[in-house]
Amino acid sequence: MNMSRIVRSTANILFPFILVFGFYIIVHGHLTPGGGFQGGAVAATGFVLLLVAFSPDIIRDKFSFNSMKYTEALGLLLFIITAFVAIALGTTFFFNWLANGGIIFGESVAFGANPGILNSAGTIPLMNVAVGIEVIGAMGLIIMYMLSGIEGGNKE
Amino acid sequence: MIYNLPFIAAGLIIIIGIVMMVTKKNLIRIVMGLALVEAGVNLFLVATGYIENGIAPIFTNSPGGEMVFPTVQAMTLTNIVIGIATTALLLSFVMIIYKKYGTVDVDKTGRLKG
Amino acid sequence: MITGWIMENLPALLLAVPMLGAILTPLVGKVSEKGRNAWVLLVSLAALCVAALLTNEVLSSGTVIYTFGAGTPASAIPADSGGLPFRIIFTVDAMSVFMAISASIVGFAVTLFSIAGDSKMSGKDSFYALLLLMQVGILGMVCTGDMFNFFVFLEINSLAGAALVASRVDKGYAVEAGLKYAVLSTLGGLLVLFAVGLFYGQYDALNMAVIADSMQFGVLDKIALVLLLVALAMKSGAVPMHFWTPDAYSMAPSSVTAFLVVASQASLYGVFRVVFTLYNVTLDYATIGWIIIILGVLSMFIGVTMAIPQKDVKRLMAYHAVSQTGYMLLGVGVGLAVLGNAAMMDAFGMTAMEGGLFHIINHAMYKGLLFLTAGAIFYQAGTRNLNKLGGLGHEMKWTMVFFIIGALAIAGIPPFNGFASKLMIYESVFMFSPILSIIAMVVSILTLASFVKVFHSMFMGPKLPEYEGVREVPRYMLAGMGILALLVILFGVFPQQVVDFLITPAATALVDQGSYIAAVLGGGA
Amino acid sequence: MIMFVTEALFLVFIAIGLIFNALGVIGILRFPDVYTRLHAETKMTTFGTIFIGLAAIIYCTTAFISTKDGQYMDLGVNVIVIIIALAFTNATGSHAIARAAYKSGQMPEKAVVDKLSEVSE
Amino acid sequence: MPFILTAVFAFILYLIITSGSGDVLGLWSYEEIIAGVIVSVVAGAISGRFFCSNKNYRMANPLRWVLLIIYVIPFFIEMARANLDVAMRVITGKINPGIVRVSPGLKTDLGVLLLANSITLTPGTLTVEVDEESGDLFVHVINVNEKLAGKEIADEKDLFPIFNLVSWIRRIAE
Amino acid sequence: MITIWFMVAGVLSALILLAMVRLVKGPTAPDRVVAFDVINTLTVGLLLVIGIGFEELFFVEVAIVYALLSFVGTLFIAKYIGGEL
Amino acid sequence: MAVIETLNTGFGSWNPLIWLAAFIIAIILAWFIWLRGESDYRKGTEQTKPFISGNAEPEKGEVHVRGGNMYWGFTNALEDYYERLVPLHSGILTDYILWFLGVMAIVMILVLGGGLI
Amino acid sequence: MIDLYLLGQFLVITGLLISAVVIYILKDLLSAAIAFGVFSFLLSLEFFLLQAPDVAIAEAGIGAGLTTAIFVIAIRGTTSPVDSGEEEES
Amino acid sequence: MKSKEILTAIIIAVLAASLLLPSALMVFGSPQNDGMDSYMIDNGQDIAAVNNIVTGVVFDFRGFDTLGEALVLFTAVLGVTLMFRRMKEDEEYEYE
Repeated sequence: MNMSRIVRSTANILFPFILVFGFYIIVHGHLTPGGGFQGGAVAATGFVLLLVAFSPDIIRDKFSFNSMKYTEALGLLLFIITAFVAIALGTTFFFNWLANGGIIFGESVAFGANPGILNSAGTIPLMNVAVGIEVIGAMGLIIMYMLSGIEGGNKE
Repeated sequence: MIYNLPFIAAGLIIIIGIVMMVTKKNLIRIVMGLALVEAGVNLFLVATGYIENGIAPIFTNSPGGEMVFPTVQAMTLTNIVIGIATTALLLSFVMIIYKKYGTVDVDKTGRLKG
Repeated sequence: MITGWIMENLPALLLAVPMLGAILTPLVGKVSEKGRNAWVLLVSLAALCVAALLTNEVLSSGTVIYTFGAGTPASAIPADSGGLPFRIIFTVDAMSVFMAISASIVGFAVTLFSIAGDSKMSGKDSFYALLLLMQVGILGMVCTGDMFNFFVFLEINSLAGAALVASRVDKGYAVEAGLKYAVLSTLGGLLVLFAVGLFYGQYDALNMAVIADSMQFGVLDKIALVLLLVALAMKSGAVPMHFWTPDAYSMAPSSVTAFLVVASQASLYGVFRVVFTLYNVTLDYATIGWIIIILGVLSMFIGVTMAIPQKDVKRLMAYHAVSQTGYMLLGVGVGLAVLGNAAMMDAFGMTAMEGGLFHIINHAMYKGLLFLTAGAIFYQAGTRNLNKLGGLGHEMKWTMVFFIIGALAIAGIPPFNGFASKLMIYESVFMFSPILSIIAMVVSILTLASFVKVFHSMFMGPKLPEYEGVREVPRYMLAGMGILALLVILFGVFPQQVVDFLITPAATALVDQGSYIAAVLGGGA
Repeated sequence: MIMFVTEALFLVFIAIGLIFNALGVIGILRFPDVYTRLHAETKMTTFGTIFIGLAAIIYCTTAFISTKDGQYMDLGVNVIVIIIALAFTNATGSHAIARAAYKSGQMPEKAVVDKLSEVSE
Repeated sequence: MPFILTAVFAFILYLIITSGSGDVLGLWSYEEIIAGVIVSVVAGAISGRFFCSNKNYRMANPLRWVLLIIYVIPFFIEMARANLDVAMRVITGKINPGIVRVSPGLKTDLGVLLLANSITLTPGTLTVEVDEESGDLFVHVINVNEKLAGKEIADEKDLFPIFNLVSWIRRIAE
Repeated sequence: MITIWFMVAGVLSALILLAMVRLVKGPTAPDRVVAFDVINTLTVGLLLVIGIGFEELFFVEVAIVYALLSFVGTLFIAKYIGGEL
Repeated sequence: MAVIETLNTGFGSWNPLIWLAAFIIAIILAWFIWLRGESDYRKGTEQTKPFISGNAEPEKGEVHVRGGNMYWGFTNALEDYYERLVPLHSGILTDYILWFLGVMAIVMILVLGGGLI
Repeated sequence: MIDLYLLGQFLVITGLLISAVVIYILKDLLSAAIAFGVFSFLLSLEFFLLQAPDVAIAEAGIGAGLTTAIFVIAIRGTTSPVDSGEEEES
Repeated sequence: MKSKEILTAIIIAVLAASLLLPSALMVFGSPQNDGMDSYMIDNGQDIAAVNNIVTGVVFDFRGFDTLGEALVLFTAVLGVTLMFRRMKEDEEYEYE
């Protein structure tokens, strides 16, 4: 069921900002506290905010179960492919094949205290993004399924 | 001894969780107890890697001192996510059990026996 | 070129192939059902091939080290770290590949069986993905050389197992069994993690070889030992912590049950790995050995006596699984109890351990076969109650033959594989303590008696009117059972070859802590 | 002189923040029913925490002026974000609680007038 | 349109939280700006239809934002005044509560939201329920005097004695 | 200057303990939610204060996450109490 | 001749192939004996009916021995044992957790307290 | 300074233990879930004090937001709609 | 049921003692060994080019754990999906 009009409009306004903040945490995972899981959890909480403020049916029209499943599988696939590329390049599984390479995310970091460069850390930002996508999908799906389990039986 | 506070707290939280799992009758309480045990283990793990007057293992502009151990924090991070996955799965089991049996009392849900 | 890559990255591929398969299974399932079945079979077969290649590699050229994330797979220790590996390292020795190959074989047979056997079920996409994930968990548990990684895979294993056990949600019984399994195994997993934390706090290491190298066996190590030992023994279903076993085994779909046997054996592997590789002679081996022996004897006896009055086929078989786990614990426990004594170790200790380990693979085969036949009966007759069943032998001839093979093997009748391993256990344990050996024989006789009952009430007797329409099961199911039956006969007819090829290296690898440490840390040996 | 003023302002803000937080906590202990407790809770603790945030901003500004470190400015901006988020979410949250409490059947104690009950009946 | 508006707001928030990272305008580095554009495009694509759910683009006008920022000052004064009031009540424990009805006549969601949050954040008043159609608010007041208790629909003056916040909000959001 | 932050932190944590009395006593669930909300707000303040006290400035992000997310928990509980879930 | 290897069990040895050969010989012997049996057996005559001391033959369903009836004697003889053992499998999750923790406590005492021997 | 730090830690840990006990004591399931939320907050604070901001963010995001949500949904899913609200545990 | 409660109390007491023993024996704030972690802190910026060493550990040094953990989450989602799936009309099983 919908909550009151005030809560709904708060959720509407807050949702993009929570999303941006979650993405910020994901993208800055290698510089500041945070990373894929934390940022993904924050962004997923944004979805959960919508689910609680509106009736779950309304949200299910816009983000269907299938699209969330694809999101989750896409994240995991991205993650495991990033690891597989390292094998294809002749090194081991999970080798950080972009670090200190100079191109994308390839700048090396000086030792000691420094504020950090966003364009560093090799595959780690890619994996952060992948895990972030996965966690958003997974958490959203869990809550959506559990909410759907309240309503009726699981027979058609 | 006073410096061991986090360890003691972790141990006590684990014990409270275990007692809750053993003595409570509601299945949701049992899952809550499990979540408490897990929180205690997390606290124990993080406390293991703490160094006195250490700083967080993140390099920034501010001049650092000795840094706290990072591995154990990574482990705790992993365990937190595993914990929410477990809790979600267990609670959905409990919901299905309620839907089929009509009760979540642990004494009445034990239908497989012998 | 490609073969070179594959050969170099075998341990990673062993896990990565089923992982990729599991992730893609729901996506493929959206496209077509047939394609998904083919995909799952393909992935399972690929995993089996990788496991076979890895087995060959390890048995021919020694322990394989694989370092995740390093420049080259074998560089376990970076040059300037002072001899400490800090990445995750897979240490695949003979014991690991022994478990991996048996898990892969059963996994393939189970997948084959479930394509036809569970065709009535909805939600097959998730089902297959979870089956593959469970295989990932088992393979990861047996291959890893890192304590925390072991915990992670233990958790994958138990969560996937619990979800599969609960997959028949229509009446709620299966969910109850799944809940019990999940709660107990999660609690066990958390206690394992606590023990890992204890190791970390003392040695600042997570690698098993490093921990084993610096083990001092202080009070904290003892606590960690007890936590690991009891939690993993519970997961493997030893009496008196076996209560979840009959519930979970009887309520899961049959194909899953056959795989759950392997899952609990992976936990048994964990027990052995902890006591032998992690602690070895530093630990109070007589005490731990006797504890394991007592657990084993209790499991054997209580398991089989509880099995006799059962009315549900799968519940009966589940109690037999508990009972057979006792044999493995007994064999390896005897080996542990004389670990420090070289003369006794030579005389019978190694044989007892070989018998116990041989029983692991044998048990995986014949118990998997038996559960699959039970699943076939359930598929056709729609019930598992022994009081209602009867006269099925007239129509289901092949199933009956497979059941006979499995039943004779579990009862230890020659020439099937159960006899070979049981003979090794009887004779070596007799030299250690005659009473234990006699108990083991009595249990074997009771096992035979109980399976005679099952055979009689399922297949014998006149055709019953309510089972008029019963036919032989589809070919996929027969193929799944046939693979396991063939292996049962092969292992029974050529036991010495199997022992020489797989079991003796595994037992040696398990006992020889020094070479395990040397393989990771270099130097020595 | 400026140093002194900022320091004094800083201390005053912190004192206000702490006092209001304390009053809020005392309020939820003393008031009789949910609605009045919400009055104490939302406003006072939000007000107090906002003042603590303002003190943090003052601290950051002085530190930024003296050290020219960009991170201090980052911190100050983030504190503003926190204050806005806190005010927004706390207000909506306490509205949600009050509405839920009313729906679950808890009537305000000692109420002089209750227009809502006339409407809902 | 909803997409662009949301993306712009998302980008502004991103710039605010990453300020002080580099040299562009003395505040941001190029990488941050590129990442910010990507992030805000994604966020806008996902959340545009929620952020601008009622197809009403009044708030795209920057003048309204200036007003909103100025609005903070009278609101803060009101808040401080009422805070002292409730602080006295916490200490003395003298309360006289009741629920009254306010009919501000605001139409938009944002207007109702702003007013309700202002009422809630002002100590002594608490929005309990909102009428879905008319936007009437039911306010729990900690101190209801005789005059207020008698009225069927309360005035804004009773809730905000110093400034007329409702007209401010009307100017911002309507 | 740093010591002040830690003193403030001490006072705030004492206030949290005090607010817990309502959590224990609160006769109904809505009362406990009020305590939940108070502790929530105070914790945000505490995180802010400690973050500045440690002189590690990025710690403040934790506080932002907190302020944004604990709202969701409150909403869920409120929705449950209101019988709308 | 690697195929005909015997299994060394430490104490003795066992060769499955020799056993199998003996088994096959025994089957062949049994077949011979069966061949020498009477050849005037006909289906559908009085010969196939069981002879139960002149009593009437019961219906087929009644003859069938159900699974629950078997080993009644065994379980009845060990009734005391089963009456203690079966209630332990109470089906209650809390009891199961308690058993797990109890075994852990016992082993903890044994290991920390110096051991069995 | 170090003593003040210890004092803060002492207070937080006391709160942690109290809320853990409160979860155990409370009869009402929903109240226990609320207490679990409070426990989660304080645990996050303790991680923060132990210099683990990553873990603190994770605990804040997952523990405070999502775990509470899941528990509340499960409590709703295991009580019949008729007697929702104040339901005493048997 | 009195004896069961006493037994429970004894078990809990033993476990409590053994789980609280580490807190007495381990020293908080000064770990006994620091080989692995100090190596990570010193070389993390070289090897993985990260400033946040924890992220470096999570995604580079112990990346495989992270994959496993993502798979745990995936497993939980699949399990929940399996639980709340819509079953076929005729999907019934005998449990006897």
